[in-house]
Amino acid sequence: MSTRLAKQGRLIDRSKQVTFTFNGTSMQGYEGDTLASALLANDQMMMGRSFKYHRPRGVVASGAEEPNALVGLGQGNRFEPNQRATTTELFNGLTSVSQNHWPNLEFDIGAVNTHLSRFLPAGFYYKMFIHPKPFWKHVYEPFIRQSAGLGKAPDKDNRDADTYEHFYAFTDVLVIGGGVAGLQAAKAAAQSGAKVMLIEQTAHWGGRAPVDGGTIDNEPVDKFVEQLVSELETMGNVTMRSRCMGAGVYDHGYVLGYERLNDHKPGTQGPRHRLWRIRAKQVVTATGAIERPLSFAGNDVPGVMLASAMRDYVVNWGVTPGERVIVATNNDDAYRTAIILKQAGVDVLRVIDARAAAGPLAEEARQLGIRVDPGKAIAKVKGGKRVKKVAICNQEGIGGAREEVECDAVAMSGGWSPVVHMWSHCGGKLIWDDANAHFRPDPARPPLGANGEGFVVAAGASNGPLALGDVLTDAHAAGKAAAKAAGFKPKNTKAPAGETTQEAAMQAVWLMPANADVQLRMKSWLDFQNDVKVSDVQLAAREGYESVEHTKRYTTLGMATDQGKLSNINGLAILADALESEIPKVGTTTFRPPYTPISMGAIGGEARGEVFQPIRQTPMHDWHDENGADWEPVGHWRRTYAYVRPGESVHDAVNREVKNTRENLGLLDASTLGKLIVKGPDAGKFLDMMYTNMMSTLKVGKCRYGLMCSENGFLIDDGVVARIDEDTWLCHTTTGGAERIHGHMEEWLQTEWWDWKVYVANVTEQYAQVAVVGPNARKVLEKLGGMDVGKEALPFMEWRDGKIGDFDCRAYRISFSGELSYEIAVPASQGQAFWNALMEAGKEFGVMPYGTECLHILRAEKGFIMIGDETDGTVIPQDLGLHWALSKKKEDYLGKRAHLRSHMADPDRWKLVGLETVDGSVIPDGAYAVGEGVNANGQRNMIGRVTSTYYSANLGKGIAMGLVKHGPDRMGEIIEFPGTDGKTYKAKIVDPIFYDKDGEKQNV
Amino acid sequence: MLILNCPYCGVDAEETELAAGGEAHLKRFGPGSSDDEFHDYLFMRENPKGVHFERWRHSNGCGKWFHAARCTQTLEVFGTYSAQTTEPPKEIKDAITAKRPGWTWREYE
Amino acid sequence: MSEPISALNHASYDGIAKVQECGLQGMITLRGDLSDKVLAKAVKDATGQKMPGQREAFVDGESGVCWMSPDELLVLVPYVEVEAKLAAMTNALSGTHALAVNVSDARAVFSISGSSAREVLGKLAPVELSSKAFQPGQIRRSRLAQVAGAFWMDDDQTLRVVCFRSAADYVFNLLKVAAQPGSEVGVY
Amino acid sequence: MKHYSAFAVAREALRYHTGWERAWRSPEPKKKYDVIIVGAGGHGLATAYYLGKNYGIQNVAVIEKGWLGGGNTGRNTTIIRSNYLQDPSAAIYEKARSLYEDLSQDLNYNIMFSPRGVMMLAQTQHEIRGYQRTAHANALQGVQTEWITPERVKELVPIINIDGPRYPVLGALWQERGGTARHDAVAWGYARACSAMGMDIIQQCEVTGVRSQDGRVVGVDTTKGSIDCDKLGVVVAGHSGQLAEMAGFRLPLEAIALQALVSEPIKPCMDVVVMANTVHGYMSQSDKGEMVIGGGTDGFNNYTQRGSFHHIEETVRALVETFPMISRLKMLRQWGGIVDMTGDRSPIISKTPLQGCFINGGWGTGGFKAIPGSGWGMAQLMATGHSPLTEAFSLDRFKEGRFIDESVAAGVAH
Repeated sequence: MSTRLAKQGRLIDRSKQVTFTFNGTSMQGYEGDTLASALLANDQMMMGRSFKYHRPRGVVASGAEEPNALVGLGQGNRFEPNQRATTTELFNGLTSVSQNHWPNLEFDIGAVNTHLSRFLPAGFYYKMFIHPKPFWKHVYEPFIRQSAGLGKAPDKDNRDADTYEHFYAFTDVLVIGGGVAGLQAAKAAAQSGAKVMLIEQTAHWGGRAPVDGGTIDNEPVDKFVEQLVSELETMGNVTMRSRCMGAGVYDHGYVLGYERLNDHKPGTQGPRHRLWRIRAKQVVTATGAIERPLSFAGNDVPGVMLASAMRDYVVNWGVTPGERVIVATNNDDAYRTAIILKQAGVDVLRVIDARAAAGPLAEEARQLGIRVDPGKAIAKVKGGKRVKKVAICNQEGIGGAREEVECDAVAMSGGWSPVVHMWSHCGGKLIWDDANAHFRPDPARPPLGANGEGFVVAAGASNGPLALGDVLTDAHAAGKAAAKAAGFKPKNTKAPAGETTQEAAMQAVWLMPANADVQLRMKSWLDFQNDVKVSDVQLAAREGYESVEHTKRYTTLGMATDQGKLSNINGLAILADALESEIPKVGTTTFRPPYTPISMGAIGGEARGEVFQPIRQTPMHDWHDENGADWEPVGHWRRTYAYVRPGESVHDAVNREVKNTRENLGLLDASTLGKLIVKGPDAGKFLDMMYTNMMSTLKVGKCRYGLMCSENGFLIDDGVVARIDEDTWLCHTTTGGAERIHGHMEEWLQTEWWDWKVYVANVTEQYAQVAVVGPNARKVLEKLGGMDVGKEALPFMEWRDGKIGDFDCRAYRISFSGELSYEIAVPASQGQAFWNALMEAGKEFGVMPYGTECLHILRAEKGFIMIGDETDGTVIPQDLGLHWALSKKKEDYLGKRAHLRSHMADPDRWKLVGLETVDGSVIPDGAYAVGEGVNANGQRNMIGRVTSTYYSANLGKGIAMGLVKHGPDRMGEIIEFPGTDGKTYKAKIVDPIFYDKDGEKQNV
Repeated sequence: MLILNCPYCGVDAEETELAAGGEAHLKRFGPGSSDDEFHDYLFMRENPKGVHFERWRHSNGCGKWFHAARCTQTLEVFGTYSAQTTEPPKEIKDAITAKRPGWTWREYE
Repeated sequence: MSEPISALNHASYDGIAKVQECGLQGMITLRGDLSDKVLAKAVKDATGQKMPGQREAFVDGESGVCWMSPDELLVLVPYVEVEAKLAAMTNALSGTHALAVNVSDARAVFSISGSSAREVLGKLAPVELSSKAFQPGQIRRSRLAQVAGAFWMDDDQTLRVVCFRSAADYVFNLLKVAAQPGSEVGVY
Repeated sequence: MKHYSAFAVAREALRYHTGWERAWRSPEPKKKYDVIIVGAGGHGLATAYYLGKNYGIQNVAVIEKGWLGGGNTGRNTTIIRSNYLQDPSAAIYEKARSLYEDLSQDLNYNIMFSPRGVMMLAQTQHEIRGYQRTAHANALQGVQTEWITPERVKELVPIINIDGPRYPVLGALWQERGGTARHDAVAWGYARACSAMGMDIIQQCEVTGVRSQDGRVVGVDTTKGSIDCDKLGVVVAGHSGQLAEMAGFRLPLEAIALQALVSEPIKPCMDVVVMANTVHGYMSQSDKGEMVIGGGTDGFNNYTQRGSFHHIEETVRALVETFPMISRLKMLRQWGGIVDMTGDRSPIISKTPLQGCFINGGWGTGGFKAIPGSGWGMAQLMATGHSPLTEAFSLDRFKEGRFIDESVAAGVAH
């Protein structure tokens, strides 16, 4: 059984007991425990089920690389699936549940897969479930989906109770990893005066060196770490963050740090996670190394664990995973586990060493009375939910002549692989180190930064060296190198001297025993979570999936939540062997961020709820909201679609507004329309290029409707342009067009005609603009008093500055409705007051505010086009009968050349017409008109489409505008629009002006 | 996540302050140009695997357009410079030559 | 004329820093040749400040001038004086190719104050805000999460942030989230 | 070729799967082929397959610089739909979708086409109109789509938040017969079927030059030597520009990075594909249980297969708002691909100025769903000189101003 030891446990505080639950059972642990160590202390070795075969799974590691011990953590709106027990700090009240089983962890129906595993090799689904066709969708896939998937989905109706945030940090040197290498590199860099940031994923500094032993400058490692940490803490140029993982390294020195602020104390004030966006001139990766499992049959049985993890549990948390342990290794390091276990009073039955000879550590073990079996291998681990016994054989051979030994845990070590993720994310390359049988960073091919030079330096074990002394020397040099590359002068200092027992050479062992037969290989796991075995990789190679990427994808090797931290190198080696190639030739799969999974919440940061995206508001926004506004998003703006009164539907409201504006008086908040000031001696010339019409000839005091095309000829905006003085124009744009058109103008001014003397300023938000529309428009303005708004004083398509009532304003006599209409601009800070004044004064004239839908209907009744309705990015002015707005006098304007291309001049282009249904009904939005027959691809031939379609309350019938092939030549013809509702709408082609054809109403 | 130095306001701006504007040093063809010229002007973009000249706007910043010389394969930036020029200045071309001897881009080398 | 009202009418929030909408501030966008002496004099007459260099902000209370781009300044004057100052400036610049326009109502201004003020802004703008990198006398135009903004410092613990008026509500909410209790970062 | 079936798997199980043959051969190139296809991605392999199957042209080599299916075929978010607005797009994508329906049986390789339905959310009035327009057009194009209400959206996707304060869901365009497929399997299945017809798939072989005589293609130079051919098909996505340059012409294409990401696997919670274009995000759940999420494109030319992180951020925040429950899921992996973009964001399938040389590229962000249709049309074009499926996608459309613009209905081309 696994149990708490009486002694040891450098990270736990035995005076502080913590209560938590696992699958509903209440358990005890100590402050400082991880969930994994606490579960082990409670003899809960089995912590989950595997992905494919639902095999029992125990914890195998003690850190971020853990593939098995994944739990659902927390409850309700703080539930989180797939959290690693090994990186979850224990706290009082923690609740956890194991995953991927039904009905429960101990007894799982899905485990039938393990008995069928022989029939479910890698890629079996590509070869099966092909017939009968409907079965994939209805039978096979639902079954596969249900049995896959690991953790439970968070409840669909729960909104995350926590908040998240981002922070932008800037540093000269960023050190990722707070083990002895990271600490030392940070110090070496900081001594140069460089600004240094040091981040560590766990809550503790020092990494695993304090567990592994040895001395640094003749002090115990713990002591050294303590001193170094306090030294760094006093340096003003060093920032240290624990519980902050380096998640990804991106181009130009951009690094993501994932800080888990409250995961160990949920419910505390403040954000749960903070995503650091760090810009570093240089990055030092001091991310350590990860121990590799050994591939032998039954290496997935709960109780089989990495040797280093086992000693972590003993030293850090005072927990032993077993009482009778066998150690299997191909290197000296695992002897440390044997020794530590033995010293802690655990029965270490044997060290099975695949090598013929070991080093001084083996001798030390022997002296403690541990039996060492050189040249041996594990043939098979037996046991279901827990290790029961181990069959031992010779490493050379196929696994015969076995000896069986009863035990309850196995510690395995296949050597160490540097954590090269951060080095690789942004293109750093690797080299194969034969002596240590691992890939390590190739210093000649680092990731390149903005200046074309390397910006990442690997340090310590993540760079290859594994012995304490070498690690410190390497890290010290890395810190100095990074500081130098960041432009600082490193101090001429020496690395501290680390001393550990000398280790003998390791020996690459990719399979135990070396020539294991197929039955053993089918039980030798590479990827514990995804159930990929040695035989699967060999099958992939045999079937031609030879590239490492093919093998990965065919077998799912390394695609689990640990992203192959334990399995990749072992899998590669098996593949290389199967292909009779070499490991470096086979290469690795691509390392992609993040290093371990990071929460979506953290990625989104603060952008949720009311600050998900900006909502732009006009000065009268609150009034609209209080007066029944049915809101419509237009870009980031909110505009009122209609003002709905109690008891009304939105549709009723629209009809009421439409009629009232034509009969009495309507007010529209037009503040969102863009307003650009264009000024300078060349402003007229410039606007002549921007607009299709002539703007330079516009008289001061007058307005002109203008069209804008892109260089590619398509309509992009329209609006009324007013000439303010000799060299100043004010250009109105569509809502949401202000920034776009401002940018468009600046682009041409800055990058093409930079010698033209023109300045542009966006003054959109300086003004609140109100359209005062309807037969009573003039009356209400006259009642408020001030400037003369009479027919002669302010004629149609002119503007004047003056006062309306108390308000300084600019009044434009323009109309988008065909009614008598003024648009009055007042300073935004007085917008609400002005609106109130109009509403008050307008009472006797039947004033009502109206929204965008009413605006649309009024303009459609008049046949005015709307950018975004009649245009969609494929429409040119000629399609809309706007030839009059295309200046023939001008040699050039944006779009003019484009209109000459053959397809744009094609007489078969669809042209704007009015459409009137035969029965008065409303043609559905987006309907197409059909012609005869089908095209070469069997599609119905289409001859036109509706662009705007409304019920006109004024006319009491449906009206529409549309683009129709040869439309203007076909007045009076009836064409058919099949609706998706099954009906066919017959409509007559008519003039698009439905109301007040002579325009008398706006000219009164 | 690029960083480009805006030559107008001097800020080392990260990409979220910037808007990319496509190929630099295009010669505009208007009325009077041939179909081929107009087509190439609008659509035929340089798409090099290597040295590239492009336009950027410091949109969440000083609002100015500028030019950048950049490698599309390594994302190395050779330099940024004024938008008010029809070809890369000599110091930029020299900087590229120092890093990528023998480079060419359109008619420049 | 009725009482002008700023976007959020002096709304405020106390978290790890104090966030406050500052009310109306007179602002003139001035575009022109910044090396022109006539223009420099017009600025000095309006604000009492000399011409700022690249990214400089010379601000004293409600008056000042900020460098916005090589051909643009933001001229700050008391709100009630903006029309008069603008008229004087326009007059002084007649005959010069320049554009001066009142944008006071097109903006919202916030202050963030307290020892964590830099950190609050550091959560929203991709800008180094350590006291070494950013100090009173400088202006930076950047973004505040998803909208454009500019900021300078009144003193070492007070930032002044300008954004578009229509985005005032968004920016205020952002600043509130960034200043929420318990969210101290501890780096600036 | 050994037939794949449950019986075959069972039979092989008894001998520990030692009897499986290679899925495709790995031959050395011959001196000459009738047709050489450059690029063994989905589009290239499908072209070869239909050349053989529909036109009996089986003396074909497919040449691949890296490993087959290793480009965008293996990097996309596997969505299959055909609810496009414009006639030519709807035609080719619907052809592709209908071929996908039978592809597992046709290839005897389970590509796991899963017609689980694709939903495009309308979150503004503008989008409502755009999608209603698409629905009308689709009805006439023979593409089955329908406009559905917010309530129906919620029924189909219980985890969606239809009352988002920012962008409530106002309805959706629903294509019930759209879905997903296993992307790698599409390439592998085609490769296996091509190989079985006797075609040569030559991996790890880079084309270094295109040889021509009197304006007509006669072969290619490769890192495995010169190979002659009568016809050449260039189907290399992000690297089209380089190949065109070798063939002596230019293409209106630019290469940019497109990103995607997946979450950790969770139990099934969403059975359909959801696209939310207003907030720029789309998501589906794979059979493994991962939430597969499509990100945005960078605005600049890029060959790194890495993108800028802020696009991931934009996508994720949009999806957290649309599907609040994913806030506590974790991103497992993000990656990028190089996509080739044309001036109108629609592909080019065309003859080229070099006789006998054909180009298929410019699929931008939407190529996977088109693979069978694209291969079908390209094969027809190469074999007969004309294909109604590909006609509108010719190179000369840019000069004529005859664009195929899908952005008009807000139907971003994912």
